Amino acid sequence: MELDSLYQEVILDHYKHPAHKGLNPIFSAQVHHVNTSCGDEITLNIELVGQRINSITWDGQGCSISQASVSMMSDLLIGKRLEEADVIVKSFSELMASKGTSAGDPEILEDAVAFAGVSKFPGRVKCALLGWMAFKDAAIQAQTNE
Amino acid sequence: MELDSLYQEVILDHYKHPAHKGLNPIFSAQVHHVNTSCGDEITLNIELVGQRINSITWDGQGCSISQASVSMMSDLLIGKRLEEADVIVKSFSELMASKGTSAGDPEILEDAVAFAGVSKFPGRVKCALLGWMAFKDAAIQAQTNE
Amino acid sequence: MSFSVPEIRKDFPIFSRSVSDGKKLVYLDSGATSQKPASVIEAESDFYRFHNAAAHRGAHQLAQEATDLYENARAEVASFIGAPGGPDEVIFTKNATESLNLLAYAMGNAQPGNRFALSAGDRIVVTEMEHHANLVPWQELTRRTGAQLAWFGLTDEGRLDLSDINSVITTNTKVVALTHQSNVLGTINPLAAIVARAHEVGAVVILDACQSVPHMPVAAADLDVDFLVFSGHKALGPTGVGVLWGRKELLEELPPFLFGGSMIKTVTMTSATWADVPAKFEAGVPNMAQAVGLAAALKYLTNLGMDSVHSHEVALTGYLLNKLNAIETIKIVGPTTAQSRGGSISFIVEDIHPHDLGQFLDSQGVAVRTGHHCAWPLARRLGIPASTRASIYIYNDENDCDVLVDSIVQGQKYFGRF
Amino acid sequence: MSFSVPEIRKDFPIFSRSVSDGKKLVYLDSGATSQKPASVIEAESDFYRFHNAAAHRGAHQLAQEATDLYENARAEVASFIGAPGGPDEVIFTKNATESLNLLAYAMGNAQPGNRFALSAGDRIVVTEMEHHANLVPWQELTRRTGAQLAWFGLTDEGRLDLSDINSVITTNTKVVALTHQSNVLGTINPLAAIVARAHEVGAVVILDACQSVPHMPVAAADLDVDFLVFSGHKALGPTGVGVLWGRKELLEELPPFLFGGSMIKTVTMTSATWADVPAKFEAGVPNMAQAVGLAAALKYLTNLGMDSVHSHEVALTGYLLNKLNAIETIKIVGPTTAQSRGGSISFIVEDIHPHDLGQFLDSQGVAVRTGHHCAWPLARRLGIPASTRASIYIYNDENDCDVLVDSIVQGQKYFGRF
Ligand SMILES: Cc1ncc(COP(=O)(O)O)c(C=O)c1O
Ligand SMILES: Cc1ncc(COP(=O)(O)O)c(C=O)c1O
Repeated sequence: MELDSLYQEVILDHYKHPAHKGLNPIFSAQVHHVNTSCGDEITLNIELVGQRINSITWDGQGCSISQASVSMMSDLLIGKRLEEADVIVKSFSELMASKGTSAGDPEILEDAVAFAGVSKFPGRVKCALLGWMAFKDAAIQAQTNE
Repeated sequence: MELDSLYQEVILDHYKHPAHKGLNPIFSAQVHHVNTSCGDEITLNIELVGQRINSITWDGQGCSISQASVSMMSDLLIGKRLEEADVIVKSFSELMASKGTSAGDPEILEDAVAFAGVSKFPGRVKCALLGWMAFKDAAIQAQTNE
Repeated sequence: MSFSVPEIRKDFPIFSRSVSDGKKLVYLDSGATSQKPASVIEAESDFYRFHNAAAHRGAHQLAQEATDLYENARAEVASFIGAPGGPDEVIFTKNATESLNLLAYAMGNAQPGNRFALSAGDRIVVTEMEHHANLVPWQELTRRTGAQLAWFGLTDEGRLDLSDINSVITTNTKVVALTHQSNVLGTINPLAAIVARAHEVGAVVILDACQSVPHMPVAAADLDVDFLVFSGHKALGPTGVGVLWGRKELLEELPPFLFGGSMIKTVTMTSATWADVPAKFEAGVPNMAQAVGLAAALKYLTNLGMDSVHSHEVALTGYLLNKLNAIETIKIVGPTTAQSRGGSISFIVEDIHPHDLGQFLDSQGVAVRTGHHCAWPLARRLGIPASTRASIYIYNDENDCDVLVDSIVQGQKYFGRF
Repeated sequence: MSFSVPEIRKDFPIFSRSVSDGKKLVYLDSGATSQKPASVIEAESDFYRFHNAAAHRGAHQLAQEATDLYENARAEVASFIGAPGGPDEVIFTKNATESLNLLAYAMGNAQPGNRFALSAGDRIVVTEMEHHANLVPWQELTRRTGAQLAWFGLTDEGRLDLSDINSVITTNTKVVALTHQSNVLGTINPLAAIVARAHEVGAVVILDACQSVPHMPVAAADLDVDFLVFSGHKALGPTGVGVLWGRKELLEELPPFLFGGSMIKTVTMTSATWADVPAKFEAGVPNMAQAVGLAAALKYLTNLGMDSVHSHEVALTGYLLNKLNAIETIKIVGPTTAQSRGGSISFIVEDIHPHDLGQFLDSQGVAVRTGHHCAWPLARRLGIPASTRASIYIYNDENDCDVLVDSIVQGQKYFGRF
């Protein structure tokens, strides 16, 4: 079923058992993002140590795609340097824009290539990107706050 | 030709030789009416002596229908009592609303039955009524001014 | 004319297509927008094909035909909603949102002395179940005028809480704007007490009839409201056309909103005066073909009979509510019986986010809406960030409801895999 | 593709009908509204028949199809007018009148600190040849804000008098709003000096392109204007759709106009925040089918080639001007040669009121417009209460011009009977 390419096991798994959910009171920047069309919301804290991402924590409510996406993203980005994170975010955004034509680069995106199927469902791309856009915003703010 | 029912000789005649055109400085009320769709304008003075219409004079610019109509109307109403004028105005308005189904009552409207054809041209009904509506308005104002 | 869904469906070209790889289309999103019968589509096309010209502007036959069609459409709307003052009380807008903004902006244009002029100390009353279109324009009007916004809260079953009606509609209230039927809860609001209190304090009542005019007999005069708005596209009509109805004497006092051609009486470089109602509120070349299409839609509904339309929907709503109520893991948002409620049925399915459920239903050919349904404050009040909404109309039947419920059950299995 | 009027006419269903008891339709009123090719009518119908749903709202396939069609239409408009910032710079409205009112009201909503905030001492500049739609909204904005309205006057041939440009566009000017091509005179206004001066003083330039976008290549970026508006119905498109184009960064700073669904980011009972451009300016369920129809219209024009469209019109304008100039009793209002002018040709015929002439022409199957053409101050400036306007488009040819001129001559005989 076409739907299975959207709802991969690893995605539903992250949805049921989200990683890094629950806000860490220590952060360099906090942002709140909303998916205006469905009302999904996320609050995301990022803590930088120099140029390195020491922690990402988040809270929010939303569909499996948005929740699993921010969960996997946190796994992926924590411990990375900002410039490395940039490359990963860019790669993920490109995958989302690919309209089902790309399988994603597992070297860069690791487990997050599971979202490749989302790009075939234009209505869900925003869900998958919600956490990532929040991260991008938070990273900029954290650097400005420095 | 259908058009001939609109442009009756008597109408074009009044258009070329309008009666009571040129404003009399003595008046009981003066009104200014505009046909917003085409920009035709009329200024109309009415002088009452008691309940009798002593004079109607007017000035303005407009198409043959609007000009001839106010010309004939003045001929028709001058010298009448207001209540007689009311009957005539009502009869003319009904004729204009008749969509070509009425020939008009020559007892009441005299020459103005020539406008019967106008009622087949909905776009021109406003032209024919311009002067009459101005008169109606002026009559009310003149009575209020008393 | 008897009410037969299979016959009705034949009139709607969209039901001859399938969705999601060959599945039958189960369209349960008429609360967002309705489907269109062929007669509406053709009325719009025929306007372009045979009569297209600028209404009220040209000096020629086509322009006259276009004018007649457009004005006949106005008359059709007036009779459909029982406008006591006839066609002149009907104004064509682009959608209900514009109709409501028209009212808010026009009131904002009122000068002191005009009954619509608002200032600090005045109050505008709405409800907590309003669609954003009947909330945000009023928020903005209070921002511009200093007036205050107040609202009726809700009971937990999603009915208006009218217990403190006199302290909500205070003597300084100028406007009471509320929805006739909630687009989320399906609740049909009782109007009599609100209208009586509003008129007692001299306020005008504005009815958002987007979800009622298409679904039940609505007579403006009987409801005793002052203004009423709805959208054509939710009533079988084309997109790009909405309606504002208002009492003639109020429309005459209300200042204009959009400025331009056809709404003026005279214009100089520095000043302008306004045409009579309804032209005063219709600036520019109008949405003629859409008004004509809307008239065809209302004719279609009139032929079915609005009483029959309503009975059909009440019956089907009851049927669907029963089926949903029977499943423990489904919680209905809003009244759980068909009593004083229409066919907008929102619900939550345990452990499945509405967006995921909507996606699954789509894979089964079932079209629903998910999210806050443009009534975010209502969602907050009910403590539900989002819900799934099935909304029914004349072309839906019990089979559609069955497919919906079966698909929900399948969805529970699908997402319960782990 | 070669430009062939007979071939083009085959694409327009309306030309298969006759008017005035069997006469060939000579449609010379495209300045008021254009006729529609079958491809446009079908694009709109097909939307309803096969893809109808609420764009950006539903969680299902039809909603996704509707969204794609609507957003593709936006992209088509962006490419047609050469929007430097792409589709996000294109906003769909109901007509050009709404686009202009949107700008005026949105500026009125600007708070101090916002570049669009106006106050006493600020100036808005228009011209004496504006359509009411690009004049009255600005009159009203000055009334609301205390800003001052100023304008460029005209030469006797109906060209802008730019001799005192620096004293008209003063350093406190915030807005310069003018027409690209006069809908009465046909004059195409030179923009470079005006745009340069406006930008020098920090004003934005708003171009009313209603009469240029349908008729000649217009590239927003090249003209260096800041906002541009036009109506779909004058460009072969459906009624009920207009366009506002604006530079992205300006649209981002401009406050919203209509409030409601789809234009918000968050809403509580007392406050709201706004979605990003372009959604910020599109409240409510949009005129989807009309936007899709407009895209089909612009595709039709693109296939013809806007250069060819323009050449055709320049040639035909020259032809008709020559014929009219040759008749002593006819006086052309506006430029008498095809130099820097489009195909809106207004004129006066000695001793025949335009309304009577229009009526006579109608009896011959010739459709023209008469009156002040929604530019009353212009009529006053020229000392002509009304004129007759023939306006040409892609489906007109020399034969149409011949029939017009012959019919005028016949009309002179008809009314000269006595
Ligand atoms: C130059 C010009 N501006 C504005 C308009 C207004 O366009 P619309 O009536 O489609 O809003 C028109 C046409 O009527 C026009 O010719
Ligand atoms: C209750 C209610 N009010 C207002 C609206 C706004 O209607 P539109 O988007 O057609 O302007 C809607 C529908 O979206 C609605 O359901």
